[in-house]
Amino acid sequence: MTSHISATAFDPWHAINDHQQQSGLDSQFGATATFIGSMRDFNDNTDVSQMVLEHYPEMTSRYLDKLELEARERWPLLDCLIIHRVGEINPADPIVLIACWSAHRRAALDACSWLIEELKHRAPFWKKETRQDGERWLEHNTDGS
Amino acid sequence: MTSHISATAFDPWHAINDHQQQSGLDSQFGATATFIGSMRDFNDNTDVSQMVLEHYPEMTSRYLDKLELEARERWPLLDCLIIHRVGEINPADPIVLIACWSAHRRAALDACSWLIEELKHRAPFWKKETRQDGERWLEHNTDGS
Amino acid sequence: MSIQVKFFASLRDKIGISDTTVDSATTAGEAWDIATDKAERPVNVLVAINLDYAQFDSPINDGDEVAFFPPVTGG
Amino acid sequence: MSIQVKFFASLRDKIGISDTTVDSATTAGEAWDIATDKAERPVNVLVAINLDYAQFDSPINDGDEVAFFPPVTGG
Repeated sequence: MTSHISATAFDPWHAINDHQQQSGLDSQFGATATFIGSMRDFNDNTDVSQMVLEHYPEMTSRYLDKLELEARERWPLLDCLIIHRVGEINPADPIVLIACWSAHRRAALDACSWLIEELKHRAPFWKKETRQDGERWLEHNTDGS
Repeated sequence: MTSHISATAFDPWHAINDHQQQSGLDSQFGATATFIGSMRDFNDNTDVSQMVLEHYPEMTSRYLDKLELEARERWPLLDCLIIHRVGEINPADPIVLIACWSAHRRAALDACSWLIEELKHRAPFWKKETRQDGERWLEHNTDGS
Repeated sequence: MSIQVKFFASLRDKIGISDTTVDSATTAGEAWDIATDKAERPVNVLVAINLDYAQFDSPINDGDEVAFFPPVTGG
Repeated sequence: MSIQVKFFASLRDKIGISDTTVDSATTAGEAWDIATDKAERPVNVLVAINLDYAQFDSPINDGDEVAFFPPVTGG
């Protein structure tokens, strides 16, 4: 189980693969579910050229760990990885990565889906978009649809 | 949108990354959800040393395409990738890969979860396990839990 | 008239036939009976006609491909 | 007594303070009033005491860290 904050761009597939290699759980897990949230260059009908992701460092670390722990209590997970970007983010950059490993599929799928919803509602991160008409803090998260 | 059958081992993260690079959809999608099903060396309290995956080739291709099409009708997906192994499979080998890309998270997550369930119930694949006491066809799929 | 009949996985092993042709049959069930010499049908056997799921009483036509197989276990 | 008070994101920009210390306060709301000179509280502002979500009327103690921020928008 690992969660961390990344101040620089990361390759999600590389990160997942690395984590999986190091876990030594090969042939124990039958299911891996992942979610990657990445930056779009378009929001609310407006082009977005860059984004700054601010956070409350001590509290985010604490909340990512807390979310992992809660997920493990709810589902029989073998492993879990959460990475979240902060700082200056460019279009197409991954912002958040969640990966869950379990013996059978429902645990990994349900935990992954739950983790991204909880993270979006509870972890103290804030996005500021740079648009043609200036910078703008996002006021609330989308409902996912 | 692509689905294919693979008679040889594949690296799921590499396959997803390749597909994503070639899609040209960077910075359009904000969400990527994936599911990987892989072979465990243990089932029903017994060690499993190998597995053979048989299929009904014309019908599997047809059903994977059909599932993708149905998923696209139900959710606003930007892209979708399905890969399924057949033939001789070793512990830790990926068996199935599902990846869904969408603008917002719920479409990708829900489509991914739906696709693996539908595939498990409808696509004509059959697993035969090799155990210490011989070969054995699996009689039914697990319910996921 | 020529109907191609296929059996897969454990059902093929049990029936002992992978692929055969029957000359006349009006339903999938009739094709089963002719191809297997009226072997008992396992309760959970699935039927496909021309690559789509069907029933034992579904009609078949000249040139059709009828397949019988056990519950699927992929994924 | 020393309470550390932090403001984040759009709320920090609005209030114009990132980090300050107040000498006495018994609740998070009192810490807000002292730190901001009784600025109006935006309706949806969130409160954390020692890195856990709390309420404006939650009690605070010497050495606590109180943070105020807008709805979170990460992920």
